[in-house]
Amino acid sequence: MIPLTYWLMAAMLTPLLGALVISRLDKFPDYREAVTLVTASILFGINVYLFNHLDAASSAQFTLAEPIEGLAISFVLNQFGLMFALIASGLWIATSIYAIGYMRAHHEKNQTRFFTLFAVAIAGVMAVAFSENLFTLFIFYEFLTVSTYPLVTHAGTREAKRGGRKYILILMGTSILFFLPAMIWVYYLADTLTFTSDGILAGHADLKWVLPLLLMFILGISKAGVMPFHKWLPAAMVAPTPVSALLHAVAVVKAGVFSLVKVVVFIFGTDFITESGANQILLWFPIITIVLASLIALSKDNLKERLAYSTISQLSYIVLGALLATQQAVIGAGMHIAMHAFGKIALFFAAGAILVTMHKKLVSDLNGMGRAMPLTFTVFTIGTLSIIGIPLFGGMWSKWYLLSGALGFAQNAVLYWTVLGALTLSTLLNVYYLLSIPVRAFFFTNPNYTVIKEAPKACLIGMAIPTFVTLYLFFDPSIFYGLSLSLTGS
Amino acid sequence: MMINDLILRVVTKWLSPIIILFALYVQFHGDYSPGGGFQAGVIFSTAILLYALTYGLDAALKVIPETALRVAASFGVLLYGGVGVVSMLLGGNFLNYSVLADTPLAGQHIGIIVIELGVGITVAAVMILLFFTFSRRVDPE
Amino acid sequence: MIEYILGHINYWFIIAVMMVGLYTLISRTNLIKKLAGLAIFQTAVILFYVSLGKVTGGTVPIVDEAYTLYSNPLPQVLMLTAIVVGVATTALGFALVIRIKEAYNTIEEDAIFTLDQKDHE
Amino acid sequence: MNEQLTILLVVVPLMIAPITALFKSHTISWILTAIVSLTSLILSFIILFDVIDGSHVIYELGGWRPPWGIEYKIDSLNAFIALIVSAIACLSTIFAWQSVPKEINENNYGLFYAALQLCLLGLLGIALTGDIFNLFVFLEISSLSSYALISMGRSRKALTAAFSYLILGTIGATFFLIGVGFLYAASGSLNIADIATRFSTFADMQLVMTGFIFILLGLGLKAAIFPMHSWLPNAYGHAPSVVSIFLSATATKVSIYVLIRVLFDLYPVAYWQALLLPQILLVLGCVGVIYGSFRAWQQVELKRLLAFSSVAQIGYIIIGISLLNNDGITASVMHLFNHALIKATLFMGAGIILYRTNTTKLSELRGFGGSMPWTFAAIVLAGLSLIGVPGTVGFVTKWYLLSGAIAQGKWIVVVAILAGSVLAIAYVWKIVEAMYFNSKRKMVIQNVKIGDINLAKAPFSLSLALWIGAAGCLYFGLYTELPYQSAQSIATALLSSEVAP
Repeated sequence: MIPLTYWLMAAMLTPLLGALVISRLDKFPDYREAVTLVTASILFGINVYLFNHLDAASSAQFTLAEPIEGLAISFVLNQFGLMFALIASGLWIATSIYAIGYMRAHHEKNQTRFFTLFAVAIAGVMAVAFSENLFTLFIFYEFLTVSTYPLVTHAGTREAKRGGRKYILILMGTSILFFLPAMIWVYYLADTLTFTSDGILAGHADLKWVLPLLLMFILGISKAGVMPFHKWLPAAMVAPTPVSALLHAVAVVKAGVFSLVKVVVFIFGTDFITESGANQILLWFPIITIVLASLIALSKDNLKERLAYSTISQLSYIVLGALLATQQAVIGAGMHIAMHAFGKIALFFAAGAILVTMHKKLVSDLNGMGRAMPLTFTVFTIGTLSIIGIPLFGGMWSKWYLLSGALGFAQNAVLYWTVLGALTLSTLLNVYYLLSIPVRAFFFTNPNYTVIKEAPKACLIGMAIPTFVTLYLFFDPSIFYGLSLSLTGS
Repeated sequence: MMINDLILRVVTKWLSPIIILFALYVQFHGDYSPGGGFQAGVIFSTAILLYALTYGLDAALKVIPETALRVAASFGVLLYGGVGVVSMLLGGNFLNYSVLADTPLAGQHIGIIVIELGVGITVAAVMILLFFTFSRRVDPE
Repeated sequence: MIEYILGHINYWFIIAVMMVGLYTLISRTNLIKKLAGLAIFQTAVILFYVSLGKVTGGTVPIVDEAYTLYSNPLPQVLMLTAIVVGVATTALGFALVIRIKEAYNTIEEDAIFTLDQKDHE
Repeated sequence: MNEQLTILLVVVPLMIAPITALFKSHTISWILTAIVSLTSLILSFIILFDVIDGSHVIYELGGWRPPWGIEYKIDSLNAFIALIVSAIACLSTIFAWQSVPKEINENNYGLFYAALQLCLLGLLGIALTGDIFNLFVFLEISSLSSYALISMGRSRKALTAAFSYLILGTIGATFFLIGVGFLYAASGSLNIADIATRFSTFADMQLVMTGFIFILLGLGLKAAIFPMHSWLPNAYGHAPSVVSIFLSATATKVSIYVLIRVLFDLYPVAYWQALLLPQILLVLGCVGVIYGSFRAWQQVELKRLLAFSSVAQIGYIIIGISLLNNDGITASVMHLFNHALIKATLFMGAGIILYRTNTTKLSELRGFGGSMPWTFAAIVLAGLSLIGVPGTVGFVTKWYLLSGAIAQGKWIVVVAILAGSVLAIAYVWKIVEAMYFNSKRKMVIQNVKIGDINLAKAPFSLSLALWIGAAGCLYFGLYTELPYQSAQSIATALLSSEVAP
């Protein structure tokens, strides 16, 4: 019986080891991709093992280093983190399969570098997920930014570099300007940074400091894509589609909202925030982001950009849920991390499949394409429906909890109606800007697309996985519900 | 830059050995009376400088080749450090001359004379080297 | 007052020498003259130390039965080292000036400055 | 036995440097230098572990008892500084193997390495000696050899830079000497410990204060404390790569060490507190941080940019000293180490760029980062340390500095540190932007002989040294025991001397 701590270590070391092996296999693409798949599967297996042994969670903890007394880089097995780890590692498998098809069909260069860094980035995600304190989280938050940067600029073109510049400048700049000082401030107030279920600030900080502090966190954790620091995400769409799919629908952006939720729940504590009333002002950030991003998405003709803005809008649902600070809303926020991940990755996969088979990037070029690529567009439709929150798909549950959380929000009547209005409006806009795509593809006719010409097989397999999971989650969301429950302290 | 002045040439020939002798006097009486390696070295070097000024650089280089000067400059430092190291090897602290001979007094004598000799050699060599280097580098205008 | 000035006459001289050195160092643009100023400045310090060691009525610090009062020899010994440092500094300075002359063909500071500006463009 | 080891730190370079000067062959001179720096590193490690618990090693030179003889009194601060100096010397030596043949005239190899060893000798001597005049001599040994080393740079500007450094450095040293003279006139002693113990007997004399001011001015010049830093950017900007690496990481640090000694061990803290010196230093430090960072941001040439950033980093160290509490001094002492590591790494990066492209102008390096990804990555890593990103060494010092400032309620310092960090982001980003994001243009390559393959690849020894440095930035950012414990023990010792009568 291996102690759980070692499993926890393995969760972070496996992708790193995998990266090491992958980087040596430049000459053998088949083995390289096999190793990627095996690593992804092992990692997923480890996370499943951890999930099954969650009861003994308190004992699984280890410290990597302690540069300053009281500030350690340490990791702990926790439910919310495990949820994130499960999603990321599970989808890594799907993405790897998909990437094999995509990268080969697209004749990308430097594929070894791609697969290596991908594994490294996943290691960063694991570290973020299992962070024991805010300090550790911050370090690996930055690590994730840096390690995904070469993936964003993978193409190496001028355009890719320009996108990459924005990516790194916004992500690192805000985190150093706002996140870091806010963290130091918290440490100064509370003398600790360890994530604690009721928050660590209550009783240590004056209520008036909550607003500026929390504002700094919202601005500093720009990976969550809250406006005004959201521009990096559309900029990052220059990356190859598998990167956009896993990193910018799942790993990186979710690391952002994950961090924000952790800060809100485990550093501030929901009660403390409600007490301070700071959220009544800060809620405007996600509200505006939700509506504005939806509107911008509407205006984008480039498919990936439209998806990016849709992501920004959806991420703010999670931020909204956290800031509402009611039990149901926080659970909804946690679940939305999972639900949105599966839905959005399916959409990205489909977009990539269209790009790689038909070489089309614009929404307006998709008319009638459903005839040629029925499977791809089925996947797209299911992803869309899940994101909109229609029953029969997993996405419904997180919206359900978010809405009921919003209904339970009793602090401020104006805000109450605004939140409800924003949620409704954005759902309607969702329907419009996302659902219009499969509608165009299936119901418009275009003489170019009569013969079936599907994406590479590997891509299809990769796409199928999140689609089925989305369907499954409608009938059994208990896994993610259970893991999100930890956010409420029970 | 030969200077064909008879008086200068003759005086230089006479004066140089006397200067050198004086330098040696200052050098080896340094332990009892005013004097020592620094002064002696500079005085010694003036003899060569004087020679070079009257007879020219090439002639002076024949008397003391530059390589010899470089070796001498290094040797002086080594001699100095060597005494220190020897005193360490004999069980004293660095530069503790007392352990160099049977009685501390004799040891101090030996130590100071050898040290000053090292200093003198280095100073003389470096002074001459400086002069040679500069005068070779700059053409007389 | 007069007594005070006369009683410290050596220090007044030293200060004068020091200021001459510093002024030359700062006001001249010719590098050789700058070095000369530097050397004068250092010399002032050496004089300062040596006059520190003077004990009124004391004699040369060589042990002899005829005398009991000696000047303090330590500052002089220290200055021996300081002189060596000074000579080394001056020599190094001259070596640099020679190489500057070779590289810029001038040893006037402002001329060098203009040449450097030209390089920049 | 350990007592004898301490003197070996000085004796080994003293004996080997003159031998090195005689050789013309690069290989032999390099091996000799490597022996010297490695020996010093090992020795300083042994000594540091001996004294880290707060004990002393005392060595009387020539067997003369202090205060008549020269005494080496090693506590953890001495040993720590010696360790920094010799560690950086080792790194520079590794770097020198392939860099020196390219940058230095082949007739001067022996002399170059001899000067490097002498510089090391001087710096180690300063770090060890307990006699203030002896300290002056070592200061001048290291300074003189560094003037010579800097003048060996490739462009003719190196000569003028070395000259103005020589002038200012000598003025600084002479001021220091005058100050020591005044102090000697008052106390009749040159032994630091001896002066300190008898300080109260002559504390009222005007001489003591005059001497103090002269010493401070002299050290300020040598340590390039704002506003006496004007020699530094040119000197480090134009020196040969190895020299920039070695000096930027050690020379100013050692001068600051002397400053710490003077402030805490020679003069009682209460004495200069009454002179409002902490406040003055604090202001100078803060202004230095902001000014240095701002000027760094304005630079268009990599090495000068780094040199100006050194001015800013010295400001941080001064701030830490002026805070006069445990955290502040810990931060300062740690930053001596951390900044040495960071700056050495960055200058090594610049050295590699220079090696391959013959230029360090940012405008001429456009897009070059892509051609040397690993070198570039190491530069970025060290740049992040400069900013103070958690996980790197820079963060650790800034952390202690901040907590020291907050403990004293000096919010203006907090603001200055944060502003300095923001500016650091700006100038590090400027490097990244220029080297990586600006589109590649045709490289202007100067002075490259036909068939020169330097551009193709960074040589192994250079990359090795660079990555040792970069890994150090990361390692000591995570595992801080060695610098932290040393700094802690030093801070305790320094502050306890304040309490003692």
